[in-house]
Amino acid sequence: MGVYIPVGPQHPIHPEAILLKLKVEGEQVVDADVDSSFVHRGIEKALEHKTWLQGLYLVERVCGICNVAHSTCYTLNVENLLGVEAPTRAQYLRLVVEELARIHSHMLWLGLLAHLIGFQSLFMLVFRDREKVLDLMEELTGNRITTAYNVVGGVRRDIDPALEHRVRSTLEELRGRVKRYRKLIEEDPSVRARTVNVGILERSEAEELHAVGPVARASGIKYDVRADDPYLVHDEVPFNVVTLETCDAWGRAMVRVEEVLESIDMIMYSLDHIPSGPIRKRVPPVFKVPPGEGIARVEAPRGELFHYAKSDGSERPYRYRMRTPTLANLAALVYMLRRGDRAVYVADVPVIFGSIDPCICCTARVFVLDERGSRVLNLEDLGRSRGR
Amino acid sequence: MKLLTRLVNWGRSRSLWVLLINTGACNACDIEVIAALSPRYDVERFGVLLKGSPRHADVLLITGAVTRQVRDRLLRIYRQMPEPKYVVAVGTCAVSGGVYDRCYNVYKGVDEVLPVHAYVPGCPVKPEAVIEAISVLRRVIERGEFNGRGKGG
Amino acid sequence: MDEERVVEELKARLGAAILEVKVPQRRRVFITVDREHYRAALEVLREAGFDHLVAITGIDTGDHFEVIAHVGRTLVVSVRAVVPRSDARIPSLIDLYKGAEFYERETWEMLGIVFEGNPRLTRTFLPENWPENVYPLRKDYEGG
Amino acid sequence: MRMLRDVLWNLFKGRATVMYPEERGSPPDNFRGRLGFNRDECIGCGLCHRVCPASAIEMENDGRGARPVFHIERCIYCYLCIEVCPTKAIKPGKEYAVVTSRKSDLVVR
Repeated sequence: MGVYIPVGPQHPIHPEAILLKLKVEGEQVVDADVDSSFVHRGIEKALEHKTWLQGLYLVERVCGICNVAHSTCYTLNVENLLGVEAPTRAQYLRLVVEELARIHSHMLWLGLLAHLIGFQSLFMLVFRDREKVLDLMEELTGNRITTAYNVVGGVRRDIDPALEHRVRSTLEELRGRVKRYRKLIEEDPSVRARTVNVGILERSEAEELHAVGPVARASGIKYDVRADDPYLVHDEVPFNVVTLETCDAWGRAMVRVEEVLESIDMIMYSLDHIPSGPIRKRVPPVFKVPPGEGIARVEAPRGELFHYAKSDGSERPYRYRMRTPTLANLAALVYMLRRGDRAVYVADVPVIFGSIDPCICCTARVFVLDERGSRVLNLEDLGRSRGR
Repeated sequence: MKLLTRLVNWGRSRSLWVLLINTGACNACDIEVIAALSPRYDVERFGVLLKGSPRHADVLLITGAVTRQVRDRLLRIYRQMPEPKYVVAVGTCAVSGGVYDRCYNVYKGVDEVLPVHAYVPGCPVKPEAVIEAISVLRRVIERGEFNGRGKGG
Repeated sequence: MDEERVVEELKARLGAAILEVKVPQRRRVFITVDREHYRAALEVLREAGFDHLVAITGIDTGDHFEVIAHVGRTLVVSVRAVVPRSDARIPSLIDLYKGAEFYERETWEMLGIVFEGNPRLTRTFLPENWPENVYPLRKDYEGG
Repeated sequence: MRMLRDVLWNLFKGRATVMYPEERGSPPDNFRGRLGFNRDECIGCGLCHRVCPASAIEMENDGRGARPVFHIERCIYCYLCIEVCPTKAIKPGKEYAVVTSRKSDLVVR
């Protein structure tokens, strides 16, 4: 006989509306379930009402944090269907912004991890350093978060030498800070105590559940869309796919921190090798896309992002489908919480939950929760039953 | 008596505890509100504390167009807050639905569900705008508007 | 494995069941099969090492539905099956690809295509007060 | 010991906080803020109305012809309208901290 604890939809550990249903016996989790229908908006249907160009701005707002990945994927897909290719300089610039967004996302995540394990000073330090990346984003694209940088046919703004210099010096400074955080995660006893051997996902399990991104890479799967299915100029810019075999939350933290360093190197390399030339091919604001279908994949900060587009020759998409990385990883999350062979304690749930870097707003557009007909108490019910 | 009311309003305006709730936003406004709490902007200078429970909060910061599923939960959270309570719609989609205007599962803005005291448009809002919203709210409370029961109950 | 080898392998194993093959660009293969050979095609691919299910897409083309399973890591093979509107059923992939559960349930909820063999086809993703037998991604749904 | 080093380093680093309402830094040149509109330069082509992803632009007849009305409460700051405007009548702006208690304040004509 277990007790159900609802975590969410409004809960201090995570600002996003998600309901984690945990069945516990004592301190131990015996069953878990996720309900993320609270942020379902119906974007896939709405895209069918927008023109291809308007759709880009809606796709960007599927998720604020991975907006660059979404817009890159969308523009690649539409350019493929149109038979247009962005100029090489634009592709390099897209890569720079994509990697900046990855640095931002991973640092945000590191701050949230520190917050989840109660390490407030690390949270504050990481968030202070994250602002530098946001400043660069603002100068480069015009907005701190929702960039609107990619357009069909190229990018909006060019980078000038002064800005390039600022990008370099800021990233150089950031590299030192991130190395410091890496050391801290490696050595600090309080971080290790909360993350080592928490949220185990073995390699075979990760493969079976189709885990993607840092979750898969921390379980030893060398899978990165940037290396396996190169888009933009990823086949020209060298980088290492970071993998670890620890299969736990600590490993996921390390993979992300290492990826920040890799991203910094990639941006530096891109700035060194960026060719001059145009940044944009002009595409009229309302255009028709020839009939056909296509898929595009990019490596978002959270893992593989997949878009499918079908056009019937009109100026609006016939069908647009998105599969976000968190949806692929939620199966792994539920498995990690439910696993019977290892004790999972309630106190570890936030860390396990956080370790997949959940992005519910991405997912809820498509996610289906599974509910097994048992009555679930909500916060108010719990308060009431205590009162009686 | 009047002096006492003014004193109470003065105190209230200097310790606004906020509750952040995402009602279907894209996360961008959420992280900007969190950024407002981070060292660079530090809204705690104004006595603002981010709270985890509606029962401790005076101000409800709502990000995101309200989805159908979250509407009833939002009303429940609102009812749990003690009087006087204030609602701030953060971000364009909380103000009016914004770019989600053709989505079948959203209401067009928070004010279809709750009375709103301050609108902060922006996509996403900058942390400065969050601070601006707090200071606007402070001025309003100090002047004694929206006293007692929240606007529209 | 490159595009041609995959297509050859599939043709050798399935023969005339493959209705259409398209290779629109590098590392992308689209094949169309009838509903009866949908599972068989994916079994062949699974054996050939395509162990990563990327996504399942459902489309309403107006007179029939299409279900597309995208598999593969480097090379993505998209297997399309045509499902008639009057009899919207298709076998589930859940025993081949464990992660198929969520994608199939989404397709069921959005388009009303029943995946036979998926044990948990329950309404969970749309709001609780969503009306029965209304599927938002069907073309006859006029919402939004 | 290492902690002490961090404490000292942070002590002499200066504050990270921007004292916002008193200290207002100006946003970079590229920044996308609340847009402005010059009615005299507008030729009423309606292109901005057609491209706006958030349907934030309505066309209204003011006697001289159809002219756009910008609803900032729906604007997502994508600047698509500025990009397509043939006469550059829509101006980029830098105002970013807009707060109001009435939605009707948010209309640019």
